[in-house]
Amino acid sequence: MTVLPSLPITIPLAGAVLCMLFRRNIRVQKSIALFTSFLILLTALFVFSATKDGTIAVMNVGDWPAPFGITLAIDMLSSVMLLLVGLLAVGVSAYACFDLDEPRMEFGFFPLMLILLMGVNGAFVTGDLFNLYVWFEVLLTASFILLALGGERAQLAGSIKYVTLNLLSSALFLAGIGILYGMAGTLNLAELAHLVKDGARGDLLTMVAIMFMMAFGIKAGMFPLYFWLPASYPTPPAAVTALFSGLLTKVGVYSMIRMFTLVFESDPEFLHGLILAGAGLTMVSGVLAATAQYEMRKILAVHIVSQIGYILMGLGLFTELALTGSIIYLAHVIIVKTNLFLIAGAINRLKGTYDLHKLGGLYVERPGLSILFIISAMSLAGVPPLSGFFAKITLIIAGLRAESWSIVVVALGVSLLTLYSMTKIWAYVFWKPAPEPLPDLNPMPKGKWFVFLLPMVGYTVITIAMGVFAGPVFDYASEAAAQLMNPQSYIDAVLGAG
Amino acid sequence: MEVVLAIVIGFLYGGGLYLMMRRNLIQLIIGLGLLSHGANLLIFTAGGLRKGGAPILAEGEKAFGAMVADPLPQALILTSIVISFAVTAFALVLFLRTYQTVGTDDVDELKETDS
Amino acid sequence: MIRDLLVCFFLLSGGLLSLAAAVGVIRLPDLFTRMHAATKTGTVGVSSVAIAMMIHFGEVTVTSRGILVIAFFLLTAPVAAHMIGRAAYRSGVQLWILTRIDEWKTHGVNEQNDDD
Amino acid sequence: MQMFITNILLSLLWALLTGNVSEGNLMLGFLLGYGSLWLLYPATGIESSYFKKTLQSLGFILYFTKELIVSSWRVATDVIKPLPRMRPGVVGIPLDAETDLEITLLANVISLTPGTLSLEVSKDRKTLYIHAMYVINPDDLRAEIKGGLERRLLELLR
Amino acid sequence: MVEFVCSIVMVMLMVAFGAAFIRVVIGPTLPDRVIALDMAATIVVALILTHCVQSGSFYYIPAAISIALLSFIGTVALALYIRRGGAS
Amino acid sequence: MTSIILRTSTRYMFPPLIVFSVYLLLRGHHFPGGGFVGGLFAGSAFALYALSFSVADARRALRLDPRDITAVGLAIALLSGIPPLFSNHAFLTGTWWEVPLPLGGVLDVGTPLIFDIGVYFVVLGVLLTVVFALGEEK
Amino acid sequence: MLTLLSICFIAALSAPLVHRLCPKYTGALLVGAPLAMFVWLLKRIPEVAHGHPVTESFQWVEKLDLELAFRLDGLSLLFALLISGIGSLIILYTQGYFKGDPQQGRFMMYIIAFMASMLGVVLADHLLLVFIFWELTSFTSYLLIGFNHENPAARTAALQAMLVTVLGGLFLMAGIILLAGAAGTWRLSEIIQRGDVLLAHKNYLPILILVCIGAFTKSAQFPFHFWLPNAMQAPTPASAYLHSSTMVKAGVYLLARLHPALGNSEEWTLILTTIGTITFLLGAIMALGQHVLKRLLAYTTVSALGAMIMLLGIGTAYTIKAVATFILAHAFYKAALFLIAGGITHETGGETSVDKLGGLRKAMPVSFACAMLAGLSMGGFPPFFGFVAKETWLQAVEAYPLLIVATVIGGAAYVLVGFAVGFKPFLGKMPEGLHAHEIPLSMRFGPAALGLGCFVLAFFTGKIGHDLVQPAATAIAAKEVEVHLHLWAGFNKAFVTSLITLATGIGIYFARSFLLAAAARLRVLVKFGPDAAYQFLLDGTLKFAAWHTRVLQTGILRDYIRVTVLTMVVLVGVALVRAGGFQRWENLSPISIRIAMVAVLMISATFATVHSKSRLRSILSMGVVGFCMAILFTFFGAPDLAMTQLVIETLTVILLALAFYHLPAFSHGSKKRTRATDIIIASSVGITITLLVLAALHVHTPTPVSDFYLDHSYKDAHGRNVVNVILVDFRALDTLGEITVLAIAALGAYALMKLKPKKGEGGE
Ligand code: NA
Ligand code: NA
Repeated sequence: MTVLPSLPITIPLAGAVLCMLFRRNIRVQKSIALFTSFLILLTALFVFSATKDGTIAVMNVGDWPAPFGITLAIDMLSSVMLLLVGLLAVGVSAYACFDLDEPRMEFGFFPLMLILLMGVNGAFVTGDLFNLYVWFEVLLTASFILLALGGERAQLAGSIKYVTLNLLSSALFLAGIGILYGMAGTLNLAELAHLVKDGARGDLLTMVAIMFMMAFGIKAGMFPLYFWLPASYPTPPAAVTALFSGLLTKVGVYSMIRMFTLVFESDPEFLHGLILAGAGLTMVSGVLAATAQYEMRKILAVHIVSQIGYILMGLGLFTELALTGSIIYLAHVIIVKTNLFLIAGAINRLKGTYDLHKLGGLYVERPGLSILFIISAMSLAGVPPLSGFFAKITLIIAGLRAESWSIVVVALGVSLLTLYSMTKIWAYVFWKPAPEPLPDLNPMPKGKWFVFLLPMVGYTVITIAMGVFAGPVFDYASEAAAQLMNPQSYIDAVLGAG
Repeated sequence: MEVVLAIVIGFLYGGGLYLMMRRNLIQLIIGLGLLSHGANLLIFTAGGLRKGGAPILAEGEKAFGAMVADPLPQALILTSIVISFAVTAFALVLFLRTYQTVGTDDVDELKETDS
Repeated sequence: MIRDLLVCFFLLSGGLLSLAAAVGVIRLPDLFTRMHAATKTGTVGVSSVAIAMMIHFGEVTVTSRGILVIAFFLLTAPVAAHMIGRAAYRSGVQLWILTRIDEWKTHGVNEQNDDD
Repeated sequence: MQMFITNILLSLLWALLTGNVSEGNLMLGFLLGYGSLWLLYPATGIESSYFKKTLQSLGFILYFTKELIVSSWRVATDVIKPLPRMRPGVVGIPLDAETDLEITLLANVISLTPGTLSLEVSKDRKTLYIHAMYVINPDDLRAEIKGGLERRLLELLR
Repeated sequence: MVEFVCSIVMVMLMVAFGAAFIRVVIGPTLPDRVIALDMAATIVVALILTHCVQSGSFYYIPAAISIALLSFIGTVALALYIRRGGAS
Repeated sequence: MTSIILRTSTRYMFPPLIVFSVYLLLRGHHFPGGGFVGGLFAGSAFALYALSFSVADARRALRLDPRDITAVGLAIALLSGIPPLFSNHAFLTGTWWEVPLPLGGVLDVGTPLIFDIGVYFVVLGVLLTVVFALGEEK
Repeated sequence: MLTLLSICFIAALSAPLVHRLCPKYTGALLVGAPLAMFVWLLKRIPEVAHGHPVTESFQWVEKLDLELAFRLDGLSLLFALLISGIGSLIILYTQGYFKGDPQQGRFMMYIIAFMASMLGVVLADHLLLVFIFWELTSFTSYLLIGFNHENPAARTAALQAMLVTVLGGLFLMAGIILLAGAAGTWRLSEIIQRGDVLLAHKNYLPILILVCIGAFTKSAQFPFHFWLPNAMQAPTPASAYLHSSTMVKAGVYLLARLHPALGNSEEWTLILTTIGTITFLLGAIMALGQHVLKRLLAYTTVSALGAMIMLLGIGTAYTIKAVATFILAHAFYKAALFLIAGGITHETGGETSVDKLGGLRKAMPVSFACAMLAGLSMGGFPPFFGFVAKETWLQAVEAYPLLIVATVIGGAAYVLVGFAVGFKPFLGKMPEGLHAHEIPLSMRFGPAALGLGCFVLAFFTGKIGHDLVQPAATAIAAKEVEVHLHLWAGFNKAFVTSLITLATGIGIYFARSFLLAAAARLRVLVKFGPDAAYQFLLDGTLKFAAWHTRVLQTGILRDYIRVTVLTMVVLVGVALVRAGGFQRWENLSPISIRIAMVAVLMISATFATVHSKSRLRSILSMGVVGFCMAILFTFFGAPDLAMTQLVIETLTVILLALAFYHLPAFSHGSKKRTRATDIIIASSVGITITLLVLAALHVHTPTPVSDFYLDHSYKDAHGRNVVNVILVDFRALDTLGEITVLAIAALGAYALMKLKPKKGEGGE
C-alpha cells in the first residue's frame, strides 16, 4: 500500500510532463496520452480490486503519520470514482485523437487533459481538506484552459463566467478551510470528523458547513449556483465538453458527499434538509433550462444540472439506500452523459452543427449512431433495464421510504421532462428529415469511422451492462453507501494507519 | 486584534465582490485579487495569531524555545498565494484575449452564450 | 549603551527622513520635485534604518545583508527615478509653473523620437 | 579585475580550508587574501592599480556619503519651508564620460544626490539632462557637478 | 529603549506610508502614483528592518532585499508603460 | 531603444539577481526563501532583461524555451518523490544523503531540496512564459 | 419462461440482421420465437386450468429484492396466449405489409421487442419487473408510433403517446413502490393475498389513485384517452397489435391483477366504474363521428377498454367473468378489423376514409370474408363470439339499470363501426379512380385466422370457458369462479337487450350521414377536450421553461454573483440565528496601535481600489493592500509570507502593466441604482465573512498539528525553516499540485496568446 494510492495522481502527471517535453511532436503526444489513459484505467482497476471488500486503502504521503502529513485514503466511493475517471480517460483521449484539430493538440490539449485527470483523481483520493482545495485548483485551472483553448469567440465569452464564478467558489472554499482549521486545528478529514464528533459548538460548525456547501455547490452546479454551466459548457470542442460533463461537476458532488457524510454531522436535519431542498430545485431548474433549448449540446449541458439534483437528492435523504442511489446515479450519469456528448460531437463532425432545427435525417443515414444515441438517451431518461433506471428507482424508493413526498414528486416530474428533452433531440436530429440537405463533412473512411465510434460503443455497452448486471453494481454501491453512513471505519483506517 | 482583522477581511471580501459586479474585465480581475487577499488574511487570522517569532529554528539550536507563529497556516497561504497568482495571470491573459476577440471589455455584453 | 544610542539615532533619523519624504510627496508642487523627496529621501531613510539594524545585531551575517540592502537600494533607486522621470517628461507631464529653465526643451527638442 | 578574481578565489580557498562556508568566514578570507596580495604585488608587479583604486573608492564613497547626507538634509528641511523658495529647472550637463558604465554611474550618482535627478542622455551621448530643485544659475550647477562628482568618478574609473 | 524607539519609528513610517498611499490615490498623473508606490515599497522595507530590530530576528531581511529589487523592476515596467502612452 | 542608463544597469544587476535567486533557493530550507521565491527572482531578472532590451534578446539570453524549463522543473519535482520508493517508503518521503566534501565537512543533500529545485525551475519557466508571451503581443 | 422471453428479445435484436441476410423470409424466420412461446403456453393450459400456476424465479438485484420472477396463472395465460398468438400473426402480416421496404428489419425489431415486453408485463410476478416491462412497452410503442418518422404527425403522436403513458408510468412507479412497502413484498402473488392489510394501510388511497392513474393512462381511460386515436399514425400492423390485444390492455391487466389486493373497497368501485363508464360511452359516441377507418376502430377500442374497467370496477364474479370473456372476444375482432383496414389502405394506394371506399368485394374477396366475420362479431351478432361476450356482459350488469342503458348505447355504436369497417368498403359501388388488389398471401394469415376465430370460438364456448376464461376469472377474483359460457343461453333479459342493441345499431348505421354532420358541428368541443389540455400543458411547460431560463440565465455576470452570494448570506445568517449568535468572547488579543493603523490603511486602500475611475489607480491601490498584507505577515512572524507577498504583488503589477498596453481604459459605468444594490450586497457578504471569522475564533482550539511540525522539522526533516519544510516535505503533495497549477496556467496563457482562430472562425 505504499505506492498504489498515489498512482492515480502521479501517473497522469508523469504523462503530462512527457507530453510537455514532447510538445513539438503531436503523434508522440497522442501515444503518450493514450498509453497514460490506459495506465490510469489499469491503476483504477487495481485500486478497485484492492478496496472492493471494504478495505480502505490508506497511504501517508512522505511517510508522515496522519494527521500531520497528507493522507490519501481510498474507500469504495473513491475507488469507483477512480474507475470512472479511468474509463472516461481512455474513451475521451481516444476520441480526441481523432476529433481534435491540430492547433489545439499543438498548444497543449493532451497535457491539460492529463492534468485535469490528475486533479480529479487527486480530489477523489485525498483525505486532507487543503489538499482537496489544491486538487480543485488543479482541475479548475486545467478546465479554464481547456475551455478557452482555441480562443473562439463563444469559448472566450463563456469562459469569463466560468472562471469568475469558480474562482468565487474557490475563495469561499478557502474561507471555509481557514475557519474550519481555526476551529479544529487540523486539516485531516478523518481527524476533523473525529474532533467534530467530540467537539462543542456544533451549531457554529453549521455556518462553516454552509460555506462548504456553497463552494461545492457552485462547482457541482447546484441551484441557484449553476449559472456558469450553461454559459460555458457548450462552447469548447466535444471532447472537452465530454470530459467536463463527466468529471467536473461530479467532483463537486463527490466532495459534498464526502464532507457531509464524514465531517458535518452536527446538524443533519438542517443541513441535509437544505441539501434536499437544493436538490429538488436543482432538478427542476436544470430540466426547465434544458427544455427551453434547441441546441443539442446545450440541452445536454444544461441537463447536467438536473442530474446533479438527483445525486444530491440521495445525499439529502441521507439513508443508506438513498446514498446507494446517489452512487449508482453518479456512475450512470458520468458514463451516459459523456457518451451523449461524444455522440453529439460525432454528429457535429458529420454535419457541422449542433442546431436541432438544421439537423435531421440521421436515423436513415447513420443507423449505428442512432442506436448509440437512443440507448444512451433512454438510459438518461431512466428507461429500464438500462443503468439510469436503477439509479432513478433506487432514489425514488429511498425517497418514498423516507416519506419525503415532495422530492419524489419532483424527481418523477423531472424525469418526464428529461425524457421529453431526449425525445426532442431524437425527433429533431434523427427522425425529422433535414430541412436542407447538409453535406457530409466526414472525411473518414469506413474503417476509421468505426474505430472513431469505438469509445461510444464501449460506453453504450457499459450503460447496458450496468442495467443487466444491476445486481453486482447495486451490491457494490450499497456497500460503498454503508461505508459512508458509518464513517468510523474511514476514521479508524486513516488515523490508525500511522 | 482579531476583531480588527476580521473587519478588514470583511472589507476585502466585500470590496472584491463589489468590483466583480462591475462591468469592466479589469475590475473583475482586481476584484478577484482582493478576494484572494481576503481569503489569505482569513486563513492567517482564523488560524490563530500568535505574536511570536518566525517559525525558523536558529542556527545551532535543536528545538524551539519561545513561542513561535503557527507555521501551517503560513504554508497554506503560501500555496494559496501562488495558486492565486497563477490563476490571476491566466485570467488576465484570458480577459485580454476576450477583449481582442469579442471586441468589448464590457462584461454585461458578454451574454450570447447563456440562453 | 552607546550602541543602543547609535541604534536609536539611526532609527529615528530614518523615521524622520521618511516623514520628510512623506511631507514632500504630499506637499511639493509637481511630479519632478516630488520625486526628489520620494525616491532619495526615502532611500537615505531606509539606509539609515539598515545601519541601525546592523549596529543593533553586530553580527557579520546581518551586517553583510544590511550592506546588501543598502547596496541594492543605491543601485536601483536612481535608475527607477530616472526611468520614471524620463517617461513622465516625454509623455508630457507638466512641470511646475515656477520651473525656470528647461534646457532639454530648448536644445533637445529634435532628438526625442528614439523610444521603443 | 584579474586581481579581484584572484582575491575572491583566495577567499574561497580559505573557506574550504577551514571547512566553513559562512559569510563571515568568506569575508575574513577575502581580507586575508587582500593582505597577502598586497604583500606579494611588488614581486609580481601585475595590476598595481588594484590597491590604488581601493583607496580611491573609499575616498569616493566618503565624498558621496557626505553629499548624500548634506543634500538629504537640505531637501528634508526645504519640504517644510514655504514653496516659492524652490527654483526647479531642467539643465543639460555636457559629458566627459564616454563608456556606458561611466555615463550610467554618473547619471545614477547624480540621481542619488538629493536635489538633482537624471532625466535623459542625449542621443549623441554628449549631454545629460537633469532636473534640479535649486537652479539659481545653470552654469554654476554644471560646474559643480563636473568639478565634483564627474571628476572624482572618472578618476576612479579610468 | 530601542524597543520603544522602534515603536515610535514604526508609527512614523506608517504615517509616511499613509502619505505615499494618499499620493497613489490623488495622483494626479500616473508617474505620480508610480513614484508614490515605489516610495511605499521603500517604507515597507524600512518597516521590515525596524521590525527586525524590535523582534531581534533577522529572518525578515531577505524580504527587504526582495522588495528593494522587485519594486525596481515593477517601476521600470510601469515607466515603460507610461512611455508607450499608457493612460493615467 | 530604451534608456542607456537602464540597459547598462540591467547588465550589471543581472548576475547579482541570479545569484540572489540561487541563494534563496539553496538556503530556503533553513532560512526564508525557497524554490518559489528563488524562481520568481530568476524570472524577474530575465523579465528585467526583456524590459530593458527586448523579449527576443531575453529569449536569446535564456537559450531554452521557458516552456521546456517548466516541464523539466515539473519532471524534477515529480522524480524527487521516486527514490524513497526503492527503500519501501511512501511517495515523496524525504530521503537524505550526506555528501562528504573534500577537505572535511559534509553537505546535507536530500530529495526535498531536489523537489525545491524543481519548484524553482517551474516558477522560472512559468513567469517567463507569461511575461514573454505578453511582451511579444503586438 | 425467462428462456422463451429472452428468445423473443434476442429475435427482436437480431431482426435487422436477419432482414439483411434474407429479406424475403424475415417474418417466417422470426415468427418462430413468438410461436414457440404460444405453443409452450398452449401446453400449459391444462395444469393452469387445474389451478397450478407455473412459476420461475432468478435472482437479479439482490439488495433491491429484485428477482426475475415469473408466474403463469389463468389471467397471465389468457393474456400471454393472445399476445403471442396474435403477435405471431402480426409478424407474418408485417412481412407482406413491408415487402421490399428496407425498414422492415427495424420494424420487426420494434414490434417483436414490444411483444416480448408485453409478455413480460403479464408474466412477471414481481412488481418492479412488471414496471420494467411496462416502461419497455411505452418505449417500444414510441418507436412504433413514430415509425413513419418523416411525417411530423407521426412524431407528434409518438411523443404524445410516450409522454402520457410515461407520465402514468411514473405515477405507477410511485404507486407500486408504496404498494410494495405497504404489503412488505414485491411479489404479486404474495401481495394479492394481503388485501386486508393493504385496505387498512394508511397509504391505501394514495396507492389506489397512483396505480389507477398509471393504468388509466396506459389503457386510454378518460381523460387520458386522447393519445390513442392519435397513435393511429403507427403502421397498421403496429396499431392492430397495440390496440387489439396488447399495450392498451396492460392497464386493464394490471387492475385485474391487483383486484384482489386493492379491489375490495368502495373507492375502487367508485373510481373504476365512473371512469370506465365515461370512457366507454365517450369512446363509443366519438366513434360515431369518425370516417377514417383506423380512427373508427381506435375510438371503439377506447370504449371497449372503458367497458373492461367499468366491469372490473363492479368487481362481482359475474362482471369478472364478463371482463375475461370480453378481452378474448375484443382481441380477435379488433385485431382482424385493424389488419383488414390496413390491408385496404395498403392495396388501394393509401385510402383511409370509409366514405371514399366501396365495392371492394370483387377485388378483395378474402378480405371481405374476414371483415364480415369480424364485423359481425364486433356488432355482437349471433353466432359469433362477440355475441357470447356481449351476453355475459349484459348478464353481469343486469342489476344496474344505468349500465344497461349505457351498454345499449355503446353496443349500438359497436354495431355501427362493425358495419362501417366490415361491410361498407366492400359493398356498393366502387368509387371512380379507386384501384385495389387482394392482399398478398402472407398478409392473409392474420385476418383469416382471427376472423375465423371470431366465428369458430363461439362453438367451443364450453371448452374456452373452462380452460381459459374460468382460470382467468379465478385469478382476478382470487377465488374460485365457475364459468359456463353458452352460445345460446336462452331467451332471457340479456338476449332481449342484445336484440335491442343490434336494432339500434343498425338504425344508426343508416343515419350515419346525419351523425357525421352532427359530429362535424361538435368538433368545436375538441378545443376544450383533453387533447387541447395536453397541448396547453405542454406549451405552457415550454413557455414556463423559456421564461424561467430568461429570468435566471440573464447572461449578466453581476446577476449570477448576486444570486450566489445572497444565497450564502441568507443561509449563513439562518445558521447563525439557529446557533443563537455568540455568547462568549474569548481568545481575543488586545488591539495594538500598529495593527490598527495597518488595518485603517488596508481598509482605505481597499476603498481606493474599489472606488476608482482609473484602472492604474485601482491596481496601484491594490498594491498598497498587498504591502499592508506583507506588513501584517511581518508583524505576526511570517517572513516567507511577507517576502512572497511582496514579490507576487509586484509581479502582478508588472503583468497588469504589460497587459494594459492592449486593454482600454475604464469606460462602462453602471447605473446608480445598480451600484447601490451592489454595495448593499457586497457589504452583507463582508459582514457575513467577518462574523464567520469571529465564529472561528470563538471555537478556536490549540493546534496540535502545528506543534508536530515545530518539533520534527529539524530533527526528522533536516530543515530549520518550518514553513519551507512543510512546503517541500510535510505537505509536499500540496506543492506538487501547486506547481502543476502554475505550469498549466503558463501553458494556457501561452496558448491563448499564440493560438488565435483564423479570421471568420471567430463566430459560432
Ligand atoms: Na486563492
Ligand atoms: Na526603489
